[in-house]
Amino acid sequence: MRAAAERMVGPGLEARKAIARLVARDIPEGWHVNLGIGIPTLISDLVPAGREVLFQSENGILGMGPAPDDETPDPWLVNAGKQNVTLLPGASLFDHTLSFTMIRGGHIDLCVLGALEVADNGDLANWSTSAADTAPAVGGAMDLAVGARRIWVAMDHTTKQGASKLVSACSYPLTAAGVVKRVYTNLAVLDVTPRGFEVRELLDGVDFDAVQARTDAKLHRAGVAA
Amino acid sequence: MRAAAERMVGPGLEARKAIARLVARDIPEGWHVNLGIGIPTLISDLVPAGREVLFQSENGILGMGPAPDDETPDPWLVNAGKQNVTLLPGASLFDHTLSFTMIRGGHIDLCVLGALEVADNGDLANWSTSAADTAPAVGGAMDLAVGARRIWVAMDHTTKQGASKLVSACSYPLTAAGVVKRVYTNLAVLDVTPRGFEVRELLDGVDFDAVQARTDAKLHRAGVAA
Amino acid sequence: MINKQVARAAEALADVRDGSTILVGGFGQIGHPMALIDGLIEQGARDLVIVCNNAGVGTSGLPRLMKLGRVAKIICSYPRTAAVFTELYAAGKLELEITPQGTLAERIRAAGAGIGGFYTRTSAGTLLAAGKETREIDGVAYVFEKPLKGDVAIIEAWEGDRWGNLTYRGSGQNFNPVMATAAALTVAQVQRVVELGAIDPEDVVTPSIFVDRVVEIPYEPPYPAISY
Amino acid sequence: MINKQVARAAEALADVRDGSTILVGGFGQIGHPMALIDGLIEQGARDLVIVCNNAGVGTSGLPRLMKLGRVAKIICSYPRTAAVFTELYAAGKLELEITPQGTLAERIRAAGAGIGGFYTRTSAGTLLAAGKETREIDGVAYVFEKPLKGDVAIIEAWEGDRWGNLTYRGSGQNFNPVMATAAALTVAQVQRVVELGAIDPEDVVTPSIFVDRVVEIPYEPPYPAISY
Repeated sequence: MRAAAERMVGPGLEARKAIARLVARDIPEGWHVNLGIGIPTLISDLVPAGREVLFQSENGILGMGPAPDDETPDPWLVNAGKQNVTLLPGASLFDHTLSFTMIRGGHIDLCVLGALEVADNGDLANWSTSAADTAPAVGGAMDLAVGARRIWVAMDHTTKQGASKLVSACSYPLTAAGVVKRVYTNLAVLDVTPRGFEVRELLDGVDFDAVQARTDAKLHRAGVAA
Repeated sequence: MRAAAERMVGPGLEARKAIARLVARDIPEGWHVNLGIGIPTLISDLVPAGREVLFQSENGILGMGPAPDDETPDPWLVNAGKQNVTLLPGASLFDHTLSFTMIRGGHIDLCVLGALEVADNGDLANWSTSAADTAPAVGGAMDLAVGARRIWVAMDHTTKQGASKLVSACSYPLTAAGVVKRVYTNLAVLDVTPRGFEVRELLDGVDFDAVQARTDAKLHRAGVAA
Repeated sequence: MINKQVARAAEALADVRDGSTILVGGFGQIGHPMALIDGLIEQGARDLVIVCNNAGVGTSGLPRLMKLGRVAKIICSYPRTAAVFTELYAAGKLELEITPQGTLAERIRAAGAGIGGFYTRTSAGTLLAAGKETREIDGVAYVFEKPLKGDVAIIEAWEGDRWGNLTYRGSGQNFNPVMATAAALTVAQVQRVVELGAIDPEDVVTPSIFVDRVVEIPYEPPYPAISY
Repeated sequence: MINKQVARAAEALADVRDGSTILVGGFGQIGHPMALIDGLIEQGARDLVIVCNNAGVGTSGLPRLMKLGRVAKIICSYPRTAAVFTELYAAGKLELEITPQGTLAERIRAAGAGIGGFYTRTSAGTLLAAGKETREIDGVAYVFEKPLKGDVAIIEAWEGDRWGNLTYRGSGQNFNPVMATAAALTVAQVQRVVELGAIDPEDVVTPSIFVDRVVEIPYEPPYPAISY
């Protein structure tokens, strides 16, 4: 039960990898996927071997491979987090206008983002903690949030202070309204449905009531009418 | 005086080349130039040797060279008139969106077009002979007319029936309003100025009154107040 | 394993429905997907809306599709290239929407890039702006243009791989890369299919994400260049 | 003979005026024209409006330009990369315009491509749409965005020739090709100048028409990649 206990207090790297692994498990072959920073970054290395998934980076790469494991990475090749990356055979390189044609034009099958808050109507807040942010920074989050065909969020279920990040209404400024389709946390996998959050899957050692107890929004059991 | 007489009745190939040669003479080194069909097509081969001018074709070529003179032209390389062309060292190939970024974005220094009519306020009519055209076709004329930094027209001074193509108001549907800066004909070179057509240059054996007699619009002498 | 290669043109177009809007690449004969048009003819869909810079040349390809009565409407900049177009249009049997060439490319780009519409100076104050919203921006008249999206794009490229990466040759890009971005289904006719990784990532012009099916159609240097 | 090569960065930027809007290429350190920023520092222009995805890293380049009090405003998507930016912004000494990354690229493209403005769904219903015109198109909310034009663009490329044709390496394209199209004066810093014709016409990414000056700045594999 140590793993389950750890999930209750907030995940370390292994628990974060466990979240990422669940997302990776659910990505079908052939999807084009953009990964945000944080837990989503871990996903690309966890896709089951032999399954072809194309990772896109908004700075102009399609078909990223694993991080370079030698001493001489190509310094001209970085991902959106400015980390050195490699290319798979079949990769392509392009500029920002074509990259955001992919993103805003609905060509990316899936974008997995971190979040500050997700509301049960799919609202996403992940770019600013205050309307009077001392130095706001949005990057490509708003373009991805409205442009990708599906937005999944991968995040800790609660803040370090224990507050629920799955809420009935976002308190932070929105990134986009009504866009999140699914949330992966250290406790559960939840779909955003017309009636709100529906628990799709519970992690080992976690039960529905334990998740509800740590969640601000009302949860629904999948397949059970409200 | 045979040449002058020929100019009065409408130019053959040699007279058309003479018009094109005058335009070519006036294009400075380093300009990026798009040429319409008709007389303008003749210009590229008449640029004085050693002067670097970059000819653009809206189907995705910058830096076109002369027509291929051997028996095996590259069949995948054609200009906007669908004629086989060659590339100069330094040429580039691209798609229609980048080509019209050049054109509409004000990057083309000069576009030389043929015309049905040019009005003395710079209005250009060169795409349709009637509002009820049986099968209208516009191509890239409207994009070029508003996008190039300068529009010059190279055309016969009159129709085959002897009607003036330099008019006080266009009777044909406009391609664009107020865009023509200069007109080269078989009789004269005329600037479009705030007061109307100003004769910049008379061709050999042609005098001002002879040009005015064949012109619907009122002409002005350069440097002489109206 | 992802493999977008399909053996035959008609097979690659099997699910095209009546009434579809088809983006057709090419400028004149160059980069024009003749084999895929033949596939469309074989496949049988009717009431098509064809988006192509020209209306084809001679009697095969688009002119044949039109002659067979399969085209309800054509959206292009310069249709005056095929006699059959002129006949059908004059007889009122073919609807025509004339769009300036740059506006045609930009409307297709907008559809592919998630742009809801844009303002261009092109056609302002002309017959082609009739009925369109206009706006003065910094003292200049602009026309509002809407995205033009395809149900299907058929394009021609030079090399392709099993993921759908594409390169082009000579002036063969023209409308092909932008059309690839703007349809629910994009099918590419290529001269040859190469191994994944054989195309340098920096040489890819159309990244694989935009391409759904690839058909290998090798052919000799194509058509004699025709001047019109 | 056309020759756009200039010997020194500061010389290539000699005519930059106070108050200019400067488009600065790069995404993080990659494709970021450090030598041209140094040239701008040397050259002396003040009250600059800097358009760049990030605000630079560390203390050289853009952070140094900011520290010297030469930047009046920065337009970017993610400025939180340089401590000096955060300090100056908090002290009210630097104006900031935050733009979503895709909208930033598209606004620059619009300026380069003669588009008067466009509608995007990005930022609809958020703080970043405050004060902007919105429009519902097919039932979806869009935000109107205007072109963003530079007086000067400074970009980094891989190879260049005397006409100004450019290639890029790795993820070094990013904002550089689009910025090249959108300024009255475009200056490119390249690793090496090659003979005219040495770049295959199909490999040119930025055609020469968009480039006014080329400065050769060879350097070793650049900066250690920094993750933030």
